[in-house]
Amino acid sequence: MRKIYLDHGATTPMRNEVIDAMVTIYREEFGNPSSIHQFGRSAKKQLEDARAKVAKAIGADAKEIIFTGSGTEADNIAILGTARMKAKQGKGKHIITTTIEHHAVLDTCKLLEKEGFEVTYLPVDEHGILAVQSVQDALRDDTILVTIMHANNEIGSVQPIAEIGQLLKNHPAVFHTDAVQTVGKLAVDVNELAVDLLAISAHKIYGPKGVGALYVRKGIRVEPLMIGGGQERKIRPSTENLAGIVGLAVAIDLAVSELATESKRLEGLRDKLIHELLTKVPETKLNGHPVHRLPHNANISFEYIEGESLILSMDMKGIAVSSGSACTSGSLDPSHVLMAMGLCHQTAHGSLRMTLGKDTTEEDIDYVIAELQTIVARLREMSPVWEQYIKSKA
Amino acid sequence: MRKIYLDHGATTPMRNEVIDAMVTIYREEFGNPSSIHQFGRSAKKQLEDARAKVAKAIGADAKEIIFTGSGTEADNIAILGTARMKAKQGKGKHIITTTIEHHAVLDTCKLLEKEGFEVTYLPVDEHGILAVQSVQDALRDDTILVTIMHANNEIGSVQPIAEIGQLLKNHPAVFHTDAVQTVGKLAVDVNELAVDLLAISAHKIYGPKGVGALYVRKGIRVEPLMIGGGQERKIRPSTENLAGIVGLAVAIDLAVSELATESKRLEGLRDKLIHELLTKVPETKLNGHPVHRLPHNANISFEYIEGESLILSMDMKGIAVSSGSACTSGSLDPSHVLMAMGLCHQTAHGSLRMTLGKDTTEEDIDYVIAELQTIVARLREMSPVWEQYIKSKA
Amino acid sequence: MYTEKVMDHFTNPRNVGEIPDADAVGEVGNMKCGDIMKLYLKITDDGVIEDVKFKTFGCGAAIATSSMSTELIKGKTVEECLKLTNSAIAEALDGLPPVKMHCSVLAEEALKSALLDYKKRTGKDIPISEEDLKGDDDHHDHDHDCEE
Ligand SMILES: Cc1ncc(COP(=O)(O)O)c(C=O)c1O
Ligand SMILES: Cc1ncc(COP(=O)(O)O)c(C=O)c1O
Ligand code: FES
Ligand code: FES
Repeated sequence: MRKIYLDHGATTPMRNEVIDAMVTIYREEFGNPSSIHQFGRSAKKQLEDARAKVAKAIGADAKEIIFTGSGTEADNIAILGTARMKAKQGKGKHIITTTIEHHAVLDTCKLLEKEGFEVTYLPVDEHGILAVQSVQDALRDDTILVTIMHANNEIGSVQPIAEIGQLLKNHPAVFHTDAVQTVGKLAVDVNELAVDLLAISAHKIYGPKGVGALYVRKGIRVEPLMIGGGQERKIRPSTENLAGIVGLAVAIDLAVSELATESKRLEGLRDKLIHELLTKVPETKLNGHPVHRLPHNANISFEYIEGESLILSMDMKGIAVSSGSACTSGSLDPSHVLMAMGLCHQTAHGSLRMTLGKDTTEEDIDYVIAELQTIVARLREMSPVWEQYIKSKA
Repeated sequence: MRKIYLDHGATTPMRNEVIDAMVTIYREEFGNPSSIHQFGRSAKKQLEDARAKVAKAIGADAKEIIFTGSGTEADNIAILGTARMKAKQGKGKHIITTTIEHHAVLDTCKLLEKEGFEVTYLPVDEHGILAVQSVQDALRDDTILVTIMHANNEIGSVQPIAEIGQLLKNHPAVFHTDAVQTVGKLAVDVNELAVDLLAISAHKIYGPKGVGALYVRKGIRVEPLMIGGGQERKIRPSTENLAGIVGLAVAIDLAVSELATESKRLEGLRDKLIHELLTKVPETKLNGHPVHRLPHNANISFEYIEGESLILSMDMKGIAVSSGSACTSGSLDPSHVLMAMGLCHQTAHGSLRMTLGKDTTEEDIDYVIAELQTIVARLREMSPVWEQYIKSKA
Repeated sequence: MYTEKVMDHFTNPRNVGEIPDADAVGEVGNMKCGDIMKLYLKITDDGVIEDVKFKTFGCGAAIATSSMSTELIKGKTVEECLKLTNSAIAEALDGLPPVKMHCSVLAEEALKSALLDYKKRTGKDIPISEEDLKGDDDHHDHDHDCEE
């Protein structure tokens, strides 16, 4: 059977170039970068080369990159680290974020509420886009942190980060963006975006799982999450995952260099997928913004059917998709992102996220379009809600 | 030039078996274990197989293993997670540890002191061993956590964890041990040791850097360090580093199966190294316990010379050793472990840690013994302190 | 972490040893990091450093800066030697890691201590006093913030 992976938003396969670079490290550079002997010094050099590469990819200085164990950890250091640092300095306890953040941001903000911080959750419009003005309106003298994701992992909508960054230039609040979904897919430059902190994860760009990075603008200080040795300027102690870090560097370097052509190609495929599904399958609806969206993301609601049975049915045909973020697939709640955009429970439940990748071909897209039509028809035939709807129309 | 790596206490080269297993995952199992489609389910199965293997290696149940991003993180979750959980429950604020813990434990305890916890740092004897009775004496009704390392990373002394575990069976305090240096080198069984929490790191046993595990006994609850998705029972959210986790499982499995023969071999080489150096080089002293020590660890003080110049000189001869833990090599302070054992500044500064590994041969040891004699003689000739000592003897 | 020049002077230190009939001897130590340097000078009547030898107990940077300082002062006048700073010694070695800068202070101070000894022995009017040797502790502060 054909296998079509359309879940690149959840994670991506590793590039061969990344595997090769990592295996070289595994075989030849096993030293601890903190050791002063030749094995250590050689590892240290690899570490700093990787740091320079990652920095370059986002227009930062190498000194501004902190490697972490995941995108989640980068987000947590950014948010908890800023809040706790500012609290220590007595700078205020107000935080601004949105209702559609990834759990690594949203739930961290909720934890801070329990610790005595006050959080404003800004709503988004029906396309999942935040109004710059709403940030302006929510800003207070005691706002210490604004954390807004660059693009959403479920619906792909891209936020006006650069405009918000400009706005915040006149305010002391630290500005963090979760760019886990955008690095390597959209142009990401920390100065153009005018952010102070920015989170990256390697496994979304054909790199290894378990490696992330946090951009920390010069002059910005954060409290560490964990304590130990002096690695990563004490912000992230632990013996460095050198192979993983090199894997991230190779992956980001390749992704950025191919970005222009690849994102155009993905957009073409994505738009075909969206257009054909919306026209060929009745009672469907695109979630997220039609234009300001990630080049590889299609999120569509199929009314009157339930997401899990849709995903399982597609899986039987070899097509891997998801209904939201993978990390909440254990939960039965409908996506908080779709609910925040005003979808009703039922529509939110019947939504599908298809995220394309570098190996996705036009044939794949054609196959998915064809199979989905059959599957949706079959599931609707089984659905009492569909039956009711048809009768109401008759 | 010959290259002899005697710094296995800092980190180890990867085993080929580990690399191969990881590359297979990289190539074939890229799914997100949280995804419900076939790619995700297949990854999930690999994850749970790895968990079972790690659990088996330490006599635990698979449900009791939480994968982390490092040994440091495992220690931090254990200590901060227990302290914060107990504080929330109003159970008391007293913690017991030792003066010779790794920074991941020691500095975390110091942080907790700032957060209002009270920490008792138990001293060790001149061999770096803790008296069981001192734990008994320090225990209070409000003691919530006892954290004592299984074996020390610098001097190799092995603590009487099982006895302390027995003692604590009658006390509600949670018992954590940092077993980063012992897993795969000594028999480690969580029930024999009677611990509630136990930290592991893969890169000390020929596995990958950036992967650790925390054993959490059934019924013990800890607060997470970071917040995000539901992975690892919410104790450690982040998309799982599947390849790294499989690497840890393969490494621990091999280490445990070879433990009996390999530790005997290492002890033989270690004892030869120690014995010849102590007899052939004047004014030397073994640090740590002569018997209750890690099979691969030799830590020797060379009076009247300074550690860094000793390490650099050995490095020029292709021999990699260290003076303490690698993660503090950025610091100029003498090792806190040696100081805690009562060594004076100068003697502590002139100490060398040599940690043997699976590829260390008898020829390596002979070469090191020969080279070290020349190097020590040369450095002493340059040393005004040695000059003074010789004159005082004359 | 060390430059090639540092490693060269560390591996092949110049002018190691003692001068039994030295005209001046300086010894300084910094017990914080446990380093000691002893410097011997042979000085001509018109105040030129004719010969110099050292012994150092210390790290790679301490040994390399000791060695380099002996090269820098050999053949110089006492007055010229007074102007030698630790940063000049470090520079001559193509730099030192920031955490190791204080090690070069050891060499500067050993020299000053020797010159003070020379002043005391000869009664010559050399612009140096005990004050200059107070060993301004700032240099020895061990910065653990790895901010680079
Ligand atoms: C005793 C001990 N605990 C904890 C650690 C930290 O482990 P990791 O480097 O995986 O964070 C180490 C080694 O660095 C260690 O030797
Ligand atoms: C927007 C966003 N932020 C954060 C994360 C977390 O990254 P990681 O899985 O590396 O922890 C993800 C993906 O899981 C994501 O999509
Ligand atoms: S019926 Fe299965 S999730 Fe509701
Ligand atoms: S002289 Fe003290 S560390 Fe170099």
